[in-house]
Formats: sequence, structure tokens, C-alpha cells
Amino acid sequence: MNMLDIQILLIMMVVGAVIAVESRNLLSAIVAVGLVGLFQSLAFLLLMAPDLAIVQLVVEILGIVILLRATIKRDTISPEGGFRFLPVFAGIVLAAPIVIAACLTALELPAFGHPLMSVAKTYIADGLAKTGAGNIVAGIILDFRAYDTLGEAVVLFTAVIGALAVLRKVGRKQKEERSAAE
Amino acid sequence: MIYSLCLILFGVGLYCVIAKRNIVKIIIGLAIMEYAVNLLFVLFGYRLNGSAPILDKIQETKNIVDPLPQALVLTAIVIGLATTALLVSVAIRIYEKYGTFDISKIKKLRG
Amino acid sequence: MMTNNQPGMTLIVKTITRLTVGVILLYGIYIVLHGHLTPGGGFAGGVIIALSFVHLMLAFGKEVALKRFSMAAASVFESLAGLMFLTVAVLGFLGGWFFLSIYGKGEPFALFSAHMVLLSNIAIGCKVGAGLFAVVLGMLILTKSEGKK
Amino acid sequence: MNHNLIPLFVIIPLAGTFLISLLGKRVRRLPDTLSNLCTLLLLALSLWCIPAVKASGMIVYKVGGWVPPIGICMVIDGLTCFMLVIVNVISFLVTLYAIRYMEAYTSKEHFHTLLLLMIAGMNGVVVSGDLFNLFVFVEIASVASYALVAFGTEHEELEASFKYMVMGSIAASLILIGIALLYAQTSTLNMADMARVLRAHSSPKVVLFVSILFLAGFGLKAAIVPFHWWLPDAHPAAPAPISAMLSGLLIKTLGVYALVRIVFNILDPTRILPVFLFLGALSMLVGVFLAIGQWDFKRLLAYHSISQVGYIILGIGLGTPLGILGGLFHLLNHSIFKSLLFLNSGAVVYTTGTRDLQELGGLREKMPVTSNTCLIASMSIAGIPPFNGFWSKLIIIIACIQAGHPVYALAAVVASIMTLASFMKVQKYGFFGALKERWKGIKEVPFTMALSMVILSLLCITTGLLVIPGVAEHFLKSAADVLVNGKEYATLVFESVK
Repeated sequence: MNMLDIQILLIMMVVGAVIAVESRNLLSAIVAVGLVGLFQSLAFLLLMAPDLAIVQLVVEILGIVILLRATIKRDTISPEGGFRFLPVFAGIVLAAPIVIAACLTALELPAFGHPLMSVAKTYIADGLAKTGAGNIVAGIILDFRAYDTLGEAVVLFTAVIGALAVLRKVGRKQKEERSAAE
Repeated sequence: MIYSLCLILFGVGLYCVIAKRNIVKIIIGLAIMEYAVNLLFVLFGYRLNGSAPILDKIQETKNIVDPLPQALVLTAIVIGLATTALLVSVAIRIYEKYGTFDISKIKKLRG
Repeated sequence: MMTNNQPGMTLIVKTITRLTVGVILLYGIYIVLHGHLTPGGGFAGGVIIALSFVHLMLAFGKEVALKRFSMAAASVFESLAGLMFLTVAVLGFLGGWFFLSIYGKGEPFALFSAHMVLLSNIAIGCKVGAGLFAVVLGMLILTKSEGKK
Repeated sequence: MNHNLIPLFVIIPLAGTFLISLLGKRVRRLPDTLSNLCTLLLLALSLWCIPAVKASGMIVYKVGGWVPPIGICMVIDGLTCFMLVIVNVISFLVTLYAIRYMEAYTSKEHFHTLLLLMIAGMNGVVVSGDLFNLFVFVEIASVASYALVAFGTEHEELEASFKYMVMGSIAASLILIGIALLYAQTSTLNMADMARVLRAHSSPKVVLFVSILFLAGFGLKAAIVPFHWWLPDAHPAAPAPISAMLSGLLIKTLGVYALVRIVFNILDPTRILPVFLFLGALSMLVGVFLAIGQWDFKRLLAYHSISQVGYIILGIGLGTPLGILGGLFHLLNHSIFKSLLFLNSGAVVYTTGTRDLQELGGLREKMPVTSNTCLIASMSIAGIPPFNGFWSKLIIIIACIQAGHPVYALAAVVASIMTLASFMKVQKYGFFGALKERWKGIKEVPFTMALSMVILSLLCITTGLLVIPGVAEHFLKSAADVLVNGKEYATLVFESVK
């Protein structure tokens, strides 16, 4: 049964996530989140999504590098002194109903392992003939749904330009500089 | 069952974003939420004993998993990375200005 | 962590980096070019390319990495690659539709097949690699100047 | 066959954005010129849509030549055309205004790049006919707006942007779960195909839960009341042209338009509409109550955005033809007068450097253009008769009474009176009264800034004419019809594909 290993991976992911959330030390929290990402990459591999496994792995590495750069040499200890009731309560009250409702809704969906695949059948049957790409996923993202990929590349471009704009040293010109420019 | 585990992961992330008071923890919570959603999407497309959607010259398998959710999740992962990069940049600037990652100490704005 | 006077990490890290960085870069390019045949593609390959430069930067300090690939070059590269992807899309108008694949399909399973997918993968690879490297570089430059204050 | 012009709504701003980021640093005047040129082209293109839609009813563009359920399609119908005109008119005037206003900030080329990306995102959301594609473009516009809110890189801006970004990311996750559930249920992503499959066989539980997820996700982007608390920080923190874009366009295209399109055209609106009504009325009252005590000019305007979005949601939530017409008309009016008000506040900040109403006073003498246009906008938002705000509020109130909800009608009247009170405060402290000593030396704003404010104020006066029978049919009515006959969307799309 293929489902058991995915379930074990999912339980590990939940455990890793709980460690990441509750750990006092920010560095260990980040490492735990990296672990969750690694398990997810494995899960993608088991779910027959090798493209996603690669992308998830490398994105995870880059994400961890970026996050570590943010925290290293800064506060590494999460400053939460003691247990505070209100935020914990609010978190549980808001998160629990969504999860329970979503679980109930998921029961109504087609059973796990039996997707409907009405559109996807076309992709599998005609993908190679119509796009010439043996990798059907690449055929979808860069030919059938290439417009989405343009959007995705633009999101990344936006984030890069945005990050460079946010990270510039001086945001506003001084008054004198401004009047000189006019 | 398998969907509920994935949704619990989502719940853990959401809880982290709402309950924690540290900027890095909030970013971690958002990342966990993204993982859960991506995994859920791929789970919806999985077919029992299916093979990967990559054709090669020799074999001609009929039982292939749904490739469309994979294509969508690829997009979603990259969007998640973009958001994280921007969040971290803003977080670095906030640290530079306030000297802390604790949002209960960052309170210039009312309400 | 940084015990020696030189920027970057210790000699062991530097030596290993010198050996591996080229391999990582080549692997990234391989992934980009074979995106239409094997798992991977422009995004994965682009991130690997960015990681190879980030790797260099972490090991040797930002000056060495900047000498190879400056900030301005990164942002020019990114915009050019963006324009290239858009051009690939707009050229479809020649065949009547935006994003129409007019480039021919080639022999199935050959390296130069599915030309639209290949071209887009290259454009995306350049774009992602340059863009992500620019972000990490931006963060590093800010962190350094903050340290001096 | 002019259909090939449709993708230009996305291509023009994207090409502009790449060129600006490529050459912006080298050629000095390029960012301003190019972004104004792009928005002008977009404006012309969106005006071309009105007769085109009138001629053929609905235009479907197949991206890449793939037939819709397989590929992505772009759909232009009455509602799309309506939103496109609003988006492109306002964004053209805002870019015109930004030429001089953004002199105060560094790296203008980044600003214009992000601004054009935001416009591209909004146009993409509006023309998209595919659910996942809509999500991708929502993210483009949102990510650009997160960065633009933090553009000044001062304390408040960074903090506001962080808050906004966290809320936006939660919203994105909720929307994505909704899309995933819908995909599992229908196994397609095209909106028309989805509607068709859901109508044939669907589980009501899934549809209800997905509606709630979308309401929460897009409600976060639209700042409807339980999800509103990021807006009063984020909108004032941005530079004034961006505040105008955020309040005038972004919360409407990403929030209201996307929500309404999905709920009316894909899902079943009947079970979720009472929630719309309640949340709309709540936003209306909460927003205005919070606004009335504010002394910060831009913050006050931001709270009013919450309240005015409440009117729109209330009108559309009635579900009757008149209510939907009123809601959409108010959407148009609000984007005009709220952008004008934010541009006015920007003009005040530009000349005086403060936005605290208690420090201002008597600016009427020195800044006649700003104060007169601000007066017109204030009267519009408060619903004084000849101006456009009056007509749309009137339609909403009449529709409420017609549909048998007198309590909501009363709430709308109360909110309108409170709005009037708070804008009387703005006028009294900001523009009327004695000129303070420290403001003796100020001048009126430069020409391009004044020009865009004057055009917007003229629009405030003239758009009231759109309700006249005979004119309304061409523009407003065709937009409302898309929602009123929501179930026909799928059939229409598949008919025009053939």
C-alpha cells in the first residue's frame, strides 16, 4: 500500500512544523522548517511529482539561506516570556474551525487516489504530439498554460524589484536635494 | 484521513501566524501554510499506483497521475518563494529600524 | 565564526567551494536545457544557478562574487530575460494568437525539440537566476552597511 | 477581427515595466514618459472595448490558440469592460500625478516599474477567464502593492507593509485552498467550464465551504469588516498616488470584482448573499464610526474606504437588478472620488509636509485648485445631490427598500450622514478658517498634479449622468446584467468560443 509511507511523511511534517512553531531558538525553528520542506520534497517524489520534488528542494535551500541571513547575528532567541493566553486562544479559535470544516468538506470529494481528470486526460493523450515535450508538466506550464507561467515569472520579477526597492539605503530625498532637483 | 493530516499542517501554520509575536516566527508560519496548500493540491491529483507524467521512448503507460495540479503547484511554489523574499527584505529593514523582531515592541501605528 | 582576517570563511570551505561551484553551475544549466525532457526546468535550474553564485558569495565574501557578477549586471540580465520571454510570447501573434507555439516541435525526445518550451525555459532560467542572486546580494549589502554603523 | 488587441492589456504594461527596469537608470526622463505612454495606450484600448463589447456581446480570446478547457482564455464582457475602463482611467491620471509627486523619493525607476506591474496585475485579473490565472494575477498586483506601501522605507511604512503582507499571504493561502477544492470537485480550471460542471453535479457542502473560503480570502483583499484592520495602516503609509491606486482600484479589482465574479458566475450566490448584506452593512457603519474620530487626513480617508466598500457589497449583496446596478455604480463613483481625495491629501503633504488636520487650516487662500477639487470630492462622497455619490447611494437605498430590507436602508442613511459630518470636519480644519502663520509661504501644486485632480473632479460631476436611461444601457447596465444573469455566463462563453 502506497498510502502508508505518505502518511508517515505527513506525520513527520506535522511534528516538524510543531517544533518549528514552538521552538524558543529561532535558528532551530528555521532548521525545523527546512526539515518540513525536505519531507515535503520526499512526499512529492512519492506522489510521482519529480518536477516538484526538485523545485521544492532547491527553493527550500534558497529560502533557508535567505531566512538565515535575516536572523544570523540578530536576535536568535524568541523573546516570548512565558505563556500568554490571549494570542494562543485566538490562534486556536481561528484555526480549528477552518481545519475541521475543511476536513468535513474533504469527505465529499472524490476519494484519495481517484481523481476525475477530465481535462488532464487531454494533456496526457495529446501532450507529446501537440507540444513536442516529453515532460508533460513542462508541456503544460510552457505551452498549454504558458500564460500562467508568464504571470509566475512576473511575480518573481515583482518581488525582486520590490525587494531591491525596499532595501535601498535612503527612501526619501532631503529637502535641499529636492529643491535642487526642481 | 490523508487530507486531514495535510489540513492539520495548515492549521499549525495558521495558528503560528496568529499566535506568535515574532516576525521570523510569522514568516515560518506562512511558509508552513504554503507547504500544506501545495501538498493538498498534489494529493488531489494523485492516482493510486500511477506513474510520473514524464514520457519516454520505450514504455507506453496509461496510468499516469494528474499532471495539471503539478503544473499549478510549481507556480504556487515560486509565488511562495517570491513572497518570502519580499517578507524577509521588509523584516531586515524593520530590524534595522527598530532593533527587534518582536512585533509587540513595534508599535508606531495605532490600531 | 570568522577567525581569519580575510573576508569569507576558512580555507577548507574556500577550497571545497572552488571545486564545487562550477559543477553546481553546470548542473543548473543542464537542468534548464533538459527541462522539456526530464524533471526540472527553468525555475529549478534558475534557482540552482542563483545558488551557485550565492555559494560563492557565502564562502568568499561578497567582493569576489561581485567581481564575477555585479548587481547592475544581475538586474540588466533579469530585465533582458523578462523581455525575451515576453517576446517569445508576442511572436505567437505571427501565427495568429498570443503565446501560440510557432517554433516547430522537432524530433520528440531530442535535446532541440519542443522549441517554445526550450526557449521559454532558457529565458526563465536566466531571469530566475539573476533575480534571486540580486535579492540575496541586496540583503547582504544592507547587512554589511548596518554592521558598520 | 480585432480580438488580437485583448492580450495587449497585459503585454503593454509588462513591456513597459521591463524596459523601464532595463533602461530607467541610464535615460533620465524615460520612467515618467514611458509609464505615462503605457497608461495612455491602455486607456485608449479600454475605451475601444465599449463599442466592441456592445457589438458582439462577449469576446473570448484563446491564449496560445488552445480551446478553453485545455488552455487559458481571456473573456471580455460587460463587467470586464466596465472594470477595465475604471482601472485604466484612474491609473492614467495617477501616473500623470506621480511625475511631480515622486520627485521627493529616490529611485523613481523602481517606483514606475512596480506601478506598471500593479496595473498589469489588475488588468490581468479583470480580463482573465481562468480561475488559477486570476489567482496568479491577483498575486502580481498584491506583491507590487506590498512593495509600494513600503516604498518610503520609514518606520510606519515598513510596519504597515509587513502587516499588509502577512494578511495578504493568509488570503492567498485561503484562496488557493478554495481553488484546490474546486479543482478536486470539477477537474477543470476554466471558470465557464467549472460553472457548467458544478451545475450538472456538485455537493452543496463543498460549494458552501468554497464560498466561505473565497469570501474570507477576497474579503481580506477588499477589507470587508472582520478582515479590515490592515487597511488603515497600509493605505496612508504609501505615497499618495499609490494610496489613490490602492483605495480607488486595488481593493475593488482584487477584492470586490474577483469575489463577485466567482460567486455570481461560478458558484451559487443564493446561500452566501445574506452574509454579503450583513458584512456590507457592518463595514459601512464600523468604517464610518472609526473614521469620524481621526485627525490624520489620509487615515481618515482610509477608514472611509472601508465604509464605502461596505456600500458596494451591500448593493451587490441584495442580488436584485437594481441593487447590483447601484453597487457597481457606487464602485465606479467611489474609485473616482476616493482617488481624488487621496490625491488631494497628497497635494497637501507635497506643499506643507504634514497630514495632521489640526496643524493645517486656511489652505483655501493659497491652494485654490486643491481645495476646490477637494470640496467637490467631499460632497460626492457625502452624497450631496448634483454629484455622482448621491445617485449611487440613492439607488442602493431604494433597492434596499424594494428588496424588503428597511433596516439596511436605514444603516446606509446613517452612514451617509456620518460621512457628511466627518468631511465637514476635513473642510473646516483643513481648507477653511484662518491661514496659519507657518503656511504663509506655500504655493499651489505643479501643473500636472493639478491637471489630474481637475480631470477627476470633472468626472465626479459628469458620471452622475450615467444613470440617465438611454446612457445607462450602454455601459452600466451591460455590466450589471452579467451578474444578474450570472448563470448564463458559461453558455455565453462556450457559444462565443465556437
